[in-house]
Amino acid sequence: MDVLLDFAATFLSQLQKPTLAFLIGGVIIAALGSNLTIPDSIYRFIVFMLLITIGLEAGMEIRQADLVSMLLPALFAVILGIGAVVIGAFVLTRLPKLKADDGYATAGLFGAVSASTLAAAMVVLDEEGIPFEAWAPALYPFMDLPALLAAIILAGIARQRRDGGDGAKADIKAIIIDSLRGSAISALLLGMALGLFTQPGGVVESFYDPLFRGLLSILMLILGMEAWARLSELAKVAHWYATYAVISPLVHGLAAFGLGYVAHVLTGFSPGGVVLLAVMAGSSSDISGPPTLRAGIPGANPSAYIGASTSVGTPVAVAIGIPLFVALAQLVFDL
Amino acid sequence: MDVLLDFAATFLSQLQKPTLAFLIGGVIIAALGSNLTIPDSIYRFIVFMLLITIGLEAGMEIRQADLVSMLLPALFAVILGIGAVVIGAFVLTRLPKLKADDGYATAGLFGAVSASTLAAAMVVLDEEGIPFEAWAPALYPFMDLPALLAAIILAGIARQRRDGGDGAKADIKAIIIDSLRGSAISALLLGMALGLFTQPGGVVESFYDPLFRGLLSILMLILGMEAWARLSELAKVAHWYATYAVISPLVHGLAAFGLGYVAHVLTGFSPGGVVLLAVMAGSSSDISGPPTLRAGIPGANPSAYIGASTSVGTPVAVAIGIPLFVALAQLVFDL
Amino acid sequence: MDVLLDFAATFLSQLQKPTLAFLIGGVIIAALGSNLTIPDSIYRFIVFMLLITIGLEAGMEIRQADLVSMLLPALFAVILGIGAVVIGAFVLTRLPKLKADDGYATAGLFGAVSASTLAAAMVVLDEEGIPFEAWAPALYPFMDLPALLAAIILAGIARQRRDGGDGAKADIKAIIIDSLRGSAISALLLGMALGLFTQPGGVVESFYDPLFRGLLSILMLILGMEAWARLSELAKVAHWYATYAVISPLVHGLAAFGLGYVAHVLTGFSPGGVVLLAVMAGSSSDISGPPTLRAGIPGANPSAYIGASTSVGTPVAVAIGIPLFVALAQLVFDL
Amino acid sequence: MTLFHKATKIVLVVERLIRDKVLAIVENEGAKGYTVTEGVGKGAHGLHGSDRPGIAPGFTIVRIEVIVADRAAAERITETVASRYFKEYPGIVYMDQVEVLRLDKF
Amino acid sequence: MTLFHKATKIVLVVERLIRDKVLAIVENEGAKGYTVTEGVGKGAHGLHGSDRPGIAPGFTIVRIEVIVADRAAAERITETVASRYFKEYPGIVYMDQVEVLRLDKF
Amino acid sequence: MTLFHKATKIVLVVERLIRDKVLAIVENEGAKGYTVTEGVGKGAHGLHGSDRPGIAPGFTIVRIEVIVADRAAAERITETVASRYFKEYPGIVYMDQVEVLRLDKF
Ligand SMILES: Nc1ncnc2c1ncn2[C@@H]1O[C@H](COP(=O)(O)O)[C@@H](O)[C@H]1O
Ligand SMILES: Nc1ncnc2c1ncn2[C@@H]1O[C@H](COP(=O)(O)O)[C@@H](O)[C@H]1O
Ligand SMILES: Nc1ncnc2c1ncn2[C@@H]1O[C@H](COP(=O)(O)O)[C@@H](O)[C@H]1O
Ligand code: NA
Ligand code: NA
Ligand code: NA
Repeated sequence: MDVLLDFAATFLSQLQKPTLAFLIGGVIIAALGSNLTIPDSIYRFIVFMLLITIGLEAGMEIRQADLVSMLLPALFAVILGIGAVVIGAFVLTRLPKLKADDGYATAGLFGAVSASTLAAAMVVLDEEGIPFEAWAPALYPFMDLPALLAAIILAGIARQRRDGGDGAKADIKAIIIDSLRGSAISALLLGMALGLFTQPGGVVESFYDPLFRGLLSILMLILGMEAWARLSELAKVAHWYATYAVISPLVHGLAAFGLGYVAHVLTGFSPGGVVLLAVMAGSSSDISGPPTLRAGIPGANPSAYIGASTSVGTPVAVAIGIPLFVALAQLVFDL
Repeated sequence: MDVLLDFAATFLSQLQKPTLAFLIGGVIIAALGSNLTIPDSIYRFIVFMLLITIGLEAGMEIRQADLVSMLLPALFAVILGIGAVVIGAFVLTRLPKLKADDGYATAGLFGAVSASTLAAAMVVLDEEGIPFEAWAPALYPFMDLPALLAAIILAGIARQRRDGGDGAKADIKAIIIDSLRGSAISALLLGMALGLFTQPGGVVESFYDPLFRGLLSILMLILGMEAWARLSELAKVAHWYATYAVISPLVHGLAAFGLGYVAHVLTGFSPGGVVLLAVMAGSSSDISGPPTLRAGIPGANPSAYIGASTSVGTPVAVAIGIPLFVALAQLVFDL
Repeated sequence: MDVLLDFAATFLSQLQKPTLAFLIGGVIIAALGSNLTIPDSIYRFIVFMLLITIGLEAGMEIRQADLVSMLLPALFAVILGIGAVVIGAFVLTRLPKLKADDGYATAGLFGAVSASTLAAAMVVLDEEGIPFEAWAPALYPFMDLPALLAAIILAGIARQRRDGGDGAKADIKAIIIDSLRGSAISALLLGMALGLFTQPGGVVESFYDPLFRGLLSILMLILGMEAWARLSELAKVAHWYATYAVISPLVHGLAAFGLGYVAHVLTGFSPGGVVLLAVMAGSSSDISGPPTLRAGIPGANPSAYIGASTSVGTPVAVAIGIPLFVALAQLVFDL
Repeated sequence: MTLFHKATKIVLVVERLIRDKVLAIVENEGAKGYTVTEGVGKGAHGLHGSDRPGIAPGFTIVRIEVIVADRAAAERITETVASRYFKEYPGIVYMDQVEVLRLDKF
Repeated sequence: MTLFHKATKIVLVVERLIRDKVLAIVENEGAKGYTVTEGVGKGAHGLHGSDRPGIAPGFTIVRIEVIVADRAAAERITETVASRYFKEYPGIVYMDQVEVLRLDKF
Repeated sequence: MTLFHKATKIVLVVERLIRDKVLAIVENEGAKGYTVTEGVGKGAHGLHGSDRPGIAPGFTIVRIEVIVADRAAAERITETVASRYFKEYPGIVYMDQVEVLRLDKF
């Protein structure tokens, strides 16, 4: 009960905060048929700026951090990523009139991580004054990659079962390398490396940090417009995807919150870190995932999985997931 | 006489100010044949940033403002928008060797509002320390829309008269909706809604506000280059357009200044607000107008109306109109 | 010996600084095959921002500066630009299996100036607390233009010798005008004019200056990625270019340092100014040069000269040249 | 050579502003697909689009390429678009014979 | 008219994602060059690309135009690409006869 | 079918750098219009343009499509461009027969 009340309170206050407000604003103007568009090059640049900034700060912090404390959360991130995909695939491939390949791809996207949802959560935690290890966002690839991989491998095995032939086995290494080379992950890793091995403090303080919130607000606006724009595509595919896209973010998030709590007890993983782990698990990949899956599961129909993730998954994760996990943290860790 | 002296003084000081300086700089380098171009996506992003910022601030202010005081200025804005078009159309369609459709479209653009000219005026007022209601810029759509509509409807009626057939009547609603959906207006309205219903104060202060002047200076540079680039096109069309494009901004602006003064006396509309009303009336639409008119008056030749507005109207409005109305305000309200 | 030690120290500390770190980071992720790309429009906008900022500050300073003190450095800049090309052309056109046109074009690029290398040096000098005349960067065109011209004219004469026909003579004026119209030079000159004749101080402080370092860091990243991406092209052309591209930046830079020292003694040219002169001479044009040369020496293969400059010249100039000349200055002027 | 089948290619060059309306006609008249590239152009209505910013994007030119197996459908598309738009709006259309694989796709 | 020579033009419309693989086939099968323009399209696999940001760029459409002097090479390219990619990936291909100058370039 | 008229289509692929000069020839030799799309390409002069930033935009490729009613004009355009530019600059040109509506527009 309390949780619900707290959640209601946090949720309402979140609605007022730029992050969520811009997302909803985007949905609304798109729904009203506005012709407003943010140029694609600006969108790609904003994503780059957010990810390299996250990386830079994580990298600068990791220097001081004792790596041991990172191990358990990292391990949990891997488990959550793979677990979400295995379960998701199991469910989706058994539902009536769903194409197997579409099921695997969708499970993959929802197991993977959305950089923008993660960035949104970071800003919310700042606003709520809930501290987190600056390296926590760097758990991103530990959850994202295994999830995408798991989906591609499962789909490959299934395809082999169906029409025999030489399987995806051979390319696993290629897939790993490919996804590490994706623009999102490499911006994050580049930032981490720069933060870890060089002295970017000055430019981070004077340039990257101050722009973070503002750029995020624009990104949220874009995601909101995209969410609406793709609903129509989603409508064309089986409704099971919509259902899955509403439920799984919360299920994944709560599971992650639980494991995060364990890490909190065992290795003092911070409350904010627990929230971020939950948000990552609850988010569904919108940038790095789709191209990787397109290449890895060519048989799957992008409209299905991208639609489910962009139109339902991300809005649910940002609008319901983040406030929920924050409220939960405030309750559990009585902050 | 005094006005002229004041104007001369203000004008010279304005020439030094970035806003006007970048505009003129743009005209000059374009005239010298420079290959410098600002990418189109950057241009569109800058326009978005300026409009959403104007909207955000208007929205945040409207919360406190008593709406009654907005009614009269809003009404005057509508009157000015329609009035300018009716008179402009009357004149232009009666001039020798002008195509009727071109006349209606040109009158429409000059009745409508230029967001960039408006933004420039806001910065000048700040620099001059002349206060204005933050909701004043939100009068934009009240003048812009009716003006574009009036032009399209008049052209429709005229077309009907000429070649009979089913008129534009049917589509009026469609036209209104279309122009509300235009990227410029919807950025402004989105900002207003966000400012009104949410708490964007933080991100506005840390991101949108600080970038406003700088982005405006780049936009002025672009407008200057555009102004020169389109002169050639304008040269190809009847010279009456150039004449109209020089005179009407000042006439419209002075008329608006008069009505603004009335609002000042009756409902305490601020001096700065009066100037902004005059600037809006004196400006000619460069972003939202053209596409709306292209769709609404397909018979009209874009080179004619866009050329007149971009090459002559906007430079006159920014370089002569703004300093003139500011000087006038300083005189009338002895600031 | 000392120089080497100082250099080693400065170099290592530079490696840590964002400027160089981002350049190397770019090379590395490109080498690792990352798909990260910064949109072209963003790249072009960043270059514009850096150049207009350099121009604005130079312009604002020139107002106070006594022009006489600029004459000697400007003269030296011209001499260095032309000298580098004449010598480079002499060498490259005599080396085995090099196409004459390619030789002239390459010599031209390496005689010309890289705006990004210049910007990088300015930031380093700031960080090292080594002052320089704000007009010093404005020496750029005095070195860049004559270098490009010299290359085109020499190539033209050579072509005439070979296959007779009407020479390049006629177009010299056209070439000068063309290169002055190039986007890079005109952004710089526009900024200078605005700084000189108007009062942009406010917007420079609030917008252009604060963004300078951050945008430069992104530009360095791009240049690093480009450097690697073009190595493959370079590999296809004669190895002499690579050799020349490694040696000439240092030779040019040291020669410039010497002349700069003379100017220091004779007219009190600042140590920082001497370093900037050396950096300009040591840099090779990456933005303005290629199009000018493409038009002026159509026979030359862009892969050859662009590859040599982008893949080897710029990295050498930034990573070795800048630290070397800074260390040298610290030694010579014992700072 | 039995592999290849004759089909008709239609190219429509129109203002982006009316792109979607033209594409609707293309689909209604039975085309199974289309490919659209953006560009700039010049014709009786003067210059369309440019590298300079600030021109309403709606005025740039789109080149719509449609391949249909059925010549009659091609003529229907061509004539419908021409009659409905080419009086008032800029644009051109031309047709050409091409050879395709997998006739069922067109 | 002796100036002009018959040659075969191939147009391949595929997802950008597989552009480089398709271009590799084009070059291996003996084409001396190609021209690629980007666009958006629609077909059996639905809409490809859009003006909205956020779609993985890999999903937009590329139009690859290849001219070869040798008809056999044209058919090899067409059939190789079709057989290797058009089962799983979206795309179309068509051929046309054109006239070129400087036959040696193709 | 009386509706459709034979016309000649010319396609010129050149570096953007010389676009305007080529378009001037196109207009001088009597074409009433043209359509230009941008792209990247490969040929005897290597790769042209790319997705990476930093390449001088002048080096990317433009595809110029011109339709003329008069075959002779087509050949004039083709030969003038080829003779004036294709010795030193990259580029190709080809011609094709097409059918147009409204012959007066070409
Ligand atoms: N003769 C032509 N050849 C190729 N494209 C043309 C031609 N005429 C017109 N176009 C294209 O069609 C658009 C509209 O043509 P118009 O209606 O003649 O202004 C132009 O902007 C060009 O893109
Ligand atoms: N009939 C057609 N005419 C022109 N382009 C087509 C046609 N069918 C498909 N395409 C293009 O080929 C792409 C893939 O086609 P599909 O595999 O049918 O989805 C589409 O996105 C279009 O760009
Ligand atoms: N065989 C070809 N097919 C299609 N386009 C070509 C061909 N050869 C050359 N091109 C185009 O023409 C440009 C210049 O060709 P080149 O002069 O051979 O380098 C290339 O970048 C391509 O865009
Ligand atoms: Na997830
Ligand atoms: Na107006
Ligand atoms: Na140099």
